[in-house]
Amino acid sequence: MRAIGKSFPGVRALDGVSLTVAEGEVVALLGENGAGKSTLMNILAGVFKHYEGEIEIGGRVAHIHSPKDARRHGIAMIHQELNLVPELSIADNIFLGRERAILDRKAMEARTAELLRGLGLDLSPRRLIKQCKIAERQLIEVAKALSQNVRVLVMDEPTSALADAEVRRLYTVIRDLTGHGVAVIYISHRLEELEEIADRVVVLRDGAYIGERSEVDRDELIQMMAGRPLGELFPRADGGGSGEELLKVEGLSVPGEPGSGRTPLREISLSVRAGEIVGVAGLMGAGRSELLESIFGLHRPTAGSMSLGGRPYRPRRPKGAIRRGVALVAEDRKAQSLVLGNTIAFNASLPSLGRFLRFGTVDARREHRAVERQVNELRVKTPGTRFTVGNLSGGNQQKVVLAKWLLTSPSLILMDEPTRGIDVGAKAEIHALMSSLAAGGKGVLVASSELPELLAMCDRILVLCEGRITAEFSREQRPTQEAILEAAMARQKVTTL
Amino acid sequence: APGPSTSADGGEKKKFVVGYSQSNNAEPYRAQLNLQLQHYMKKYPDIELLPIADAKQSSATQVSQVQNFITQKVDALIVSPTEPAPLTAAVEQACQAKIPVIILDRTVNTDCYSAFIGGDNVLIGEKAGEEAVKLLPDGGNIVELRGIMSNQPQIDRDKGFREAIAANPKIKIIADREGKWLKEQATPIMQQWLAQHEKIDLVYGHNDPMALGAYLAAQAAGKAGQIKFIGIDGLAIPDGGIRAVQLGQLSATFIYPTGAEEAAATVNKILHGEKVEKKQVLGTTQVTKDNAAELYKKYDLSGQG
Amino acid sequence: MTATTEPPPPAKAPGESRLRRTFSALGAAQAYIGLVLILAVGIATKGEVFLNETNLTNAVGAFASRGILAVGVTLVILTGGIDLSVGSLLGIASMTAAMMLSKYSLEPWQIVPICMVVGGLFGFLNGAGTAWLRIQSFVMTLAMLSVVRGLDRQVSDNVSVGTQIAGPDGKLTPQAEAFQLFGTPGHNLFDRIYYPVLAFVVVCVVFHLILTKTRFGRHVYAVGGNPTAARLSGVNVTAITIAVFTLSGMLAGFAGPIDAAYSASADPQAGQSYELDAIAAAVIGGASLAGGKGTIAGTFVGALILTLLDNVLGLNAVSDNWQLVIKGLIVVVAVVLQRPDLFKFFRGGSRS
Amino acid sequence: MTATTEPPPPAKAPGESRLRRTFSALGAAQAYIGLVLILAVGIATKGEVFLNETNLTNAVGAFASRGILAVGVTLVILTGGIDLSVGSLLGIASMTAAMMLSKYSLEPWQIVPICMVVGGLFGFLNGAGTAWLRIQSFVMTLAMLSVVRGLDRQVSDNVSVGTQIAGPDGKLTPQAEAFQLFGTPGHNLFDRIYYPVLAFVVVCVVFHLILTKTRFGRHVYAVGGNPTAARLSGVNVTAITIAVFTLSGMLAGFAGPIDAAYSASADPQAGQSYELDAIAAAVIGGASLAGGKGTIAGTFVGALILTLLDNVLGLNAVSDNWQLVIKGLIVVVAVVLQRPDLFKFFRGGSRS
Ligand SMILES: Nc1ncnc2c1ncn2[C@@H]1O[C@H](COP(=O)(O)OP(=O)(O)OP(=O)(O)O)[C@@H](O)[C@H]1O
Ligand SMILES: Nc1ncnc2c1ncn2[C@@H]1O[C@H](COP(=O)(O)OP(=O)(O)OP(=O)(O)O)[C@@H](O)[C@H]1O
Ligand SMILES: [Mg+2]
Ligand SMILES: [Mg+2]
Repeated sequence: MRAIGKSFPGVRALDGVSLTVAEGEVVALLGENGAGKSTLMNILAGVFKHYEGEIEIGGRVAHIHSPKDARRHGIAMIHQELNLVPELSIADNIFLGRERAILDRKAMEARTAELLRGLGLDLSPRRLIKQCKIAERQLIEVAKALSQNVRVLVMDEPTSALADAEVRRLYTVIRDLTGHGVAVIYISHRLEELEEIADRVVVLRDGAYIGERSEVDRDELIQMMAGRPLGELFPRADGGGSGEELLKVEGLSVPGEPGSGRTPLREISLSVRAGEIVGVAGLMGAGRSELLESIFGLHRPTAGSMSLGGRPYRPRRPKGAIRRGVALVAEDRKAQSLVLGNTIAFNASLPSLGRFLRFGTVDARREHRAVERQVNELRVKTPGTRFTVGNLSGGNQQKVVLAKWLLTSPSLILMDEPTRGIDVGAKAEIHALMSSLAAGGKGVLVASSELPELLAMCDRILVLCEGRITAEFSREQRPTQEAILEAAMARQKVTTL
Repeated sequence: APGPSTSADGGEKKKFVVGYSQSNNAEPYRAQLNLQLQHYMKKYPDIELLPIADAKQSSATQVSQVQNFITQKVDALIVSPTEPAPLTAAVEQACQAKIPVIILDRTVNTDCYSAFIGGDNVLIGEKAGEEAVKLLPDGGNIVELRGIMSNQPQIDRDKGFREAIAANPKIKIIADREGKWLKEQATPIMQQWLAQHEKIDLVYGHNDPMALGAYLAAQAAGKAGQIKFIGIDGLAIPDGGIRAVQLGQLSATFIYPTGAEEAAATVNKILHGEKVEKKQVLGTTQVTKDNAAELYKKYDLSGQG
Repeated sequence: MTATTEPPPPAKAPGESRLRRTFSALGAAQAYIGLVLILAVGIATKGEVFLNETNLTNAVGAFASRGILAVGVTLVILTGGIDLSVGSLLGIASMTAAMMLSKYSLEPWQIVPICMVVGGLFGFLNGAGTAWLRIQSFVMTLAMLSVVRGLDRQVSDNVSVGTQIAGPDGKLTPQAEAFQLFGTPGHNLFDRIYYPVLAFVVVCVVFHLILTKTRFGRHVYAVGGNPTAARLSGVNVTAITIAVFTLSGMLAGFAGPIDAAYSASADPQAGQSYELDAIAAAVIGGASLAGGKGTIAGTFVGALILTLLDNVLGLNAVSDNWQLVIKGLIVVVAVVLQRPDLFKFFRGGSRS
Repeated sequence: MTATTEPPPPAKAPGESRLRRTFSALGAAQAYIGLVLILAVGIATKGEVFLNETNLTNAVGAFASRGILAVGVTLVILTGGIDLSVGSLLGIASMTAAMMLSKYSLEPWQIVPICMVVGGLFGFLNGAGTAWLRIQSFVMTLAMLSVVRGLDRQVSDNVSVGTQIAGPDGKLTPQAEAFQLFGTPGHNLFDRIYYPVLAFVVVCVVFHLILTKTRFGRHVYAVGGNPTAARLSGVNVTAITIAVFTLSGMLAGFAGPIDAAYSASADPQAGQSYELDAIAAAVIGGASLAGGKGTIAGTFVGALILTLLDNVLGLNAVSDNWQLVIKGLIVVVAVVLQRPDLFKFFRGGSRS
């Protein structure tokens, strides 16, 4: 790709970026949120019709202006935002756009089963996408890309929803592909992943090419990305969290939902103290999201009780939870958190509108000022608070979600994968934010698939497996990743409690 | 009513402008009325009939059409109201604006108009009832296909018919339903009646299309021969009631006079300051096999511009 | 590194807001293009005859009840639903009004709340079916359209009920006299203001304020934009859904007496197919049937476009068959011209 | 640790697929509940009179043209659009058929393709407006409804055109004779098969196969389910959109001659408000107006529910007003009963 440029109304997303990838090479693309990584790759994959610059493949100029063009040139892309059709089956999705005129179901399903098996997914090809979990969907996207005859494979944060085991399997697949001469462009905010998989790292900032390195030196890369040196990644000071008990959950059981793949919770007991950060670890489908959602009043428990700040707490819906000062940064920002077609201000103030009411009407000036302050504090990269959220880069969208919940001044904040898709710099900021929240006497309950993050941030870590708490580690115990993983895979085995 | 208004430009050769608001152009009967009115108006070279305004069955639309004509200061106004009450105020507005109004076909609830011309639906219903009594000397079972229930013609055609068949207590109406004036509605209803009732002797349709829709159903069931069909409208179009009588599909139909000829004449008189009869109720003609061909020729306007 | 001459992306707040204000004013101006075109054609072809108070009042007055329905329908559309029953609800409210007047000689100011309760009740059922039974609103309100029409026809015995009730002295009763002020042509408030027009404008203003200035309004947009996110943000999606349908029903109830007065009678068929006009007004005004997008100002403009289009075509004595054709074509043209991204489209086009 | 008697959650693939199959079969059975109920009521109240070939043929035959429209509308709904113009398109096709027959004495097999081309042309315009001009399909097809109705009325001069054309010998011309086979009651193919019913069933089967077995079908679902994903997967969203509207128009064209033959005439009003019946059939059959969800089998069942409901109420001599009420209520009940998550709901309820 040579001198690629692209502008959106009000935003210069890319400016004269060039990129070269060789056969069998894995190039990682690194940059802050909104640096233009997805835009660059989208151009390569034919998402945008119009752009500046030129693309060359195998030494010849390739005119790529539609996804079809891209496919003809053997380019496949796994998009950052998952792009599957919920009402169609896995097999239908994998072959979408490449079917024979008359479907050959048998062949499609057989091939799908094979691909899924290669990725360690034990799913029926006929299963509908809407019945699959996010992580499964992400792997299905991978399978979809693999099912084509690719020369260049672009992966835009393919692991953001994946746990360790699946990530490993993905690496195996990637190595297999490069072994066959496929070029891979890999976007991720997890630096440790790049160390492992990338031959070369290219850094973008503010839509411009900054430089590249073949040896991964974290600090240097971060410096290149952010344009400034960044301190400790996980800036949580030891200790903290000896305040009063904020949230107490006792014997909580929540039924699953047949067909939707929701994990049932069984007899969960836990507590979060003021000023404490508690982590929830577990494998995919362990019930972490389910747990946070239940505390937020999203599911109806069949047994158990909760108390908040010493008083009984039985939220029947999120509204009740919010009123009691609970916030949930949900797992899927697109589906669960944002009205994508509306503005940043609209989204950020939605749960806290009550604060801005004057004579029954919303005081728009006060609202915008508050939102602006919060958005600036979180360094959301945007032309203004009236910008449409859907047009922000993924990481900035996540920050808007955080801003939205911080505006409610919660006493207990539940975070489900809060740093998914967030660049290193912003991640550090979010971590700092969590620390300061805790320092301010709030309780934080965070579920994450990134164990290092949990280990660095949390005062205590709970491990979930199949809807049960199978272990609890305090910071003093200095748990290792291995210990947590073991508990996470404990199944029905006995563990400490 | 005011005399010819030569005031505006003062010229002798003034052309009078006449507006006509029709309740629904797309009913065959009304299409025929429009055609006839345009035809007869041509006989008066000093009168220009504006394009006919179609209210498409909506009173609100029609009220605003009348108001439009008032705004345009037409010299005379003809209105075929969709419903009596809604148009009343609009007609009064016209009246206050000193525009002579001719009410055609359906009434309004005010006296502030220059002339009413229309058929008498009760009378037509009665005639249809008398014909039914004649066709069923030994009594029998009648089914009745009604127009839209709230339409005045429906109410009148039903009333007159029931009064007339009371003459023979052995004649019973065993079923009646709303066919909404539409052929397509009538056919399945008749099919259901044929399935339910052993013996149907006569079908009374409030208009010809419904009677013919029922005929199609009966013919399909092989019962067309045993059942008599009476309709109303008697339009002289290939697809109309007169032809159907000629073909023996209907036993009889009754011409619902359009009043177009009378309306044209009345407008002309009013505009030239002549006196007109305020209420002109038109009679009906029964169409039978004997007079069908003749009537068709008389009313057929096809081939005339 | 490439040097760019682009303006710095993270714009400062004040500059940004000025930019935005211009932008939105531009977008707003654009939303009136269709309307302006029709006005221009009206003035060009008919001049004074078109552009005078009486004509415009008549034109808007004839559409006012449908305009009020359109406001209610806009609320529902904003939440991502649709309300097909408003025509029937207007019908039964109009019948209620006429009966209250003729049977019980109620005063007009008593009739309006009763009609609104009747409409609101059926609207509530629409909302309950949609929110609680989770029936698609299209089906729920289509069924309601049928049910309410049946009830309307049944209570009226299929006979239209007049509102110009004469007392024993042969003159209109005081109530009937007063009732005419609701919109019988030629009857104005203070001999000046035609109530249907006033009512329509007031309804638009009130709901414009509700949607833009209140928490309820925000929640309506949130529910339509992303119901899951709305729920997780503490919005009571069920309550909002039920509320918008109830409001839509109440507005239909409010429009009922206007319709009855306008026709000086309540026809059992009154309001039939008004829902299409109401929805058309909302959608021409920019509301998206997918929910979350639309404004009352837009709906107001959409309603004016429809009514003035009728008026201009009627004044120009266009034959009715051609009116149907032209109306369809103009609606398409108006919608295309008013697309907020039209200019963007051109700009984008010229850039690439 | 708690010992539980729960079944092991992570079901193995074969077991899971068996479970799923049972589930889907159950869901399928459930989709017929409304229909079965109506059949049961029909048999209980009218026995033989209801349940005999003639009555059922008559009932389905009367609805067949709307049923065919419903199939086209289903295609459009699946892509997330809506087609309000099908009633008008049927009208103009029916008029075209009658005119081809009466003016040019064309053979029936020549008439059908001509009507389909006419319908398909207008349908194409619907698609072009939706896909290229990006007008919301609701507006685009509402405008088309108006335009085509105007044209229909204009070409017919507002007069209905009969199809039982007599030759000089006073008997029907051979073409008119043959034309009756399209659905004039009492005229059957091979003295046995009523063409409208056959046509409806064949259309359903063909489009069921197209939707389930072909690439085009998958793409239709994809466009409705997630247009972005579809586009990124290389689906030509524009082409699919235009195609479904064109097909919907062609099906309306195909239904035109049936409608004309059924009434033995083409009425300029023919097909008015058929679009609501067609959409209702699709939605009762489980199609989601949000797109991506629905089946032809569902639409078929929806159409049968509507037609048999009419039939049962008619045979039981329910008054017209109450028919409207009952029809609305039953549609709601049928939709609720057929909701695939109804049982889940109960099971969920009994569990908790
Ligand atoms: N459709 C769009 N309209 C307007 N601006 C857009 C659009 N898509 C992207 N942008 C802008 O382009 C810039 C680059 O976005 P891009 O998605 O490429 O970032 P990214 O590097 O992938 O970030 P992340 O790591 O958060 O995914 C951002 O400022 C974003 O707001
Ligand atoms: N009703 C539902 N329908 C579909 N998916 C759901 C539903 N409820 C929850 N989910 C999703 O199912 C997935 C499984 O949730 P669960 O809480 O069991 O897993 P988890 O431990 O959070 O795993 P993950 O790592 O995938 O987040 C989550 O992505 C959750 O958002
Ligand atoms: Mg990105
Ligand atoms: Mg989760």
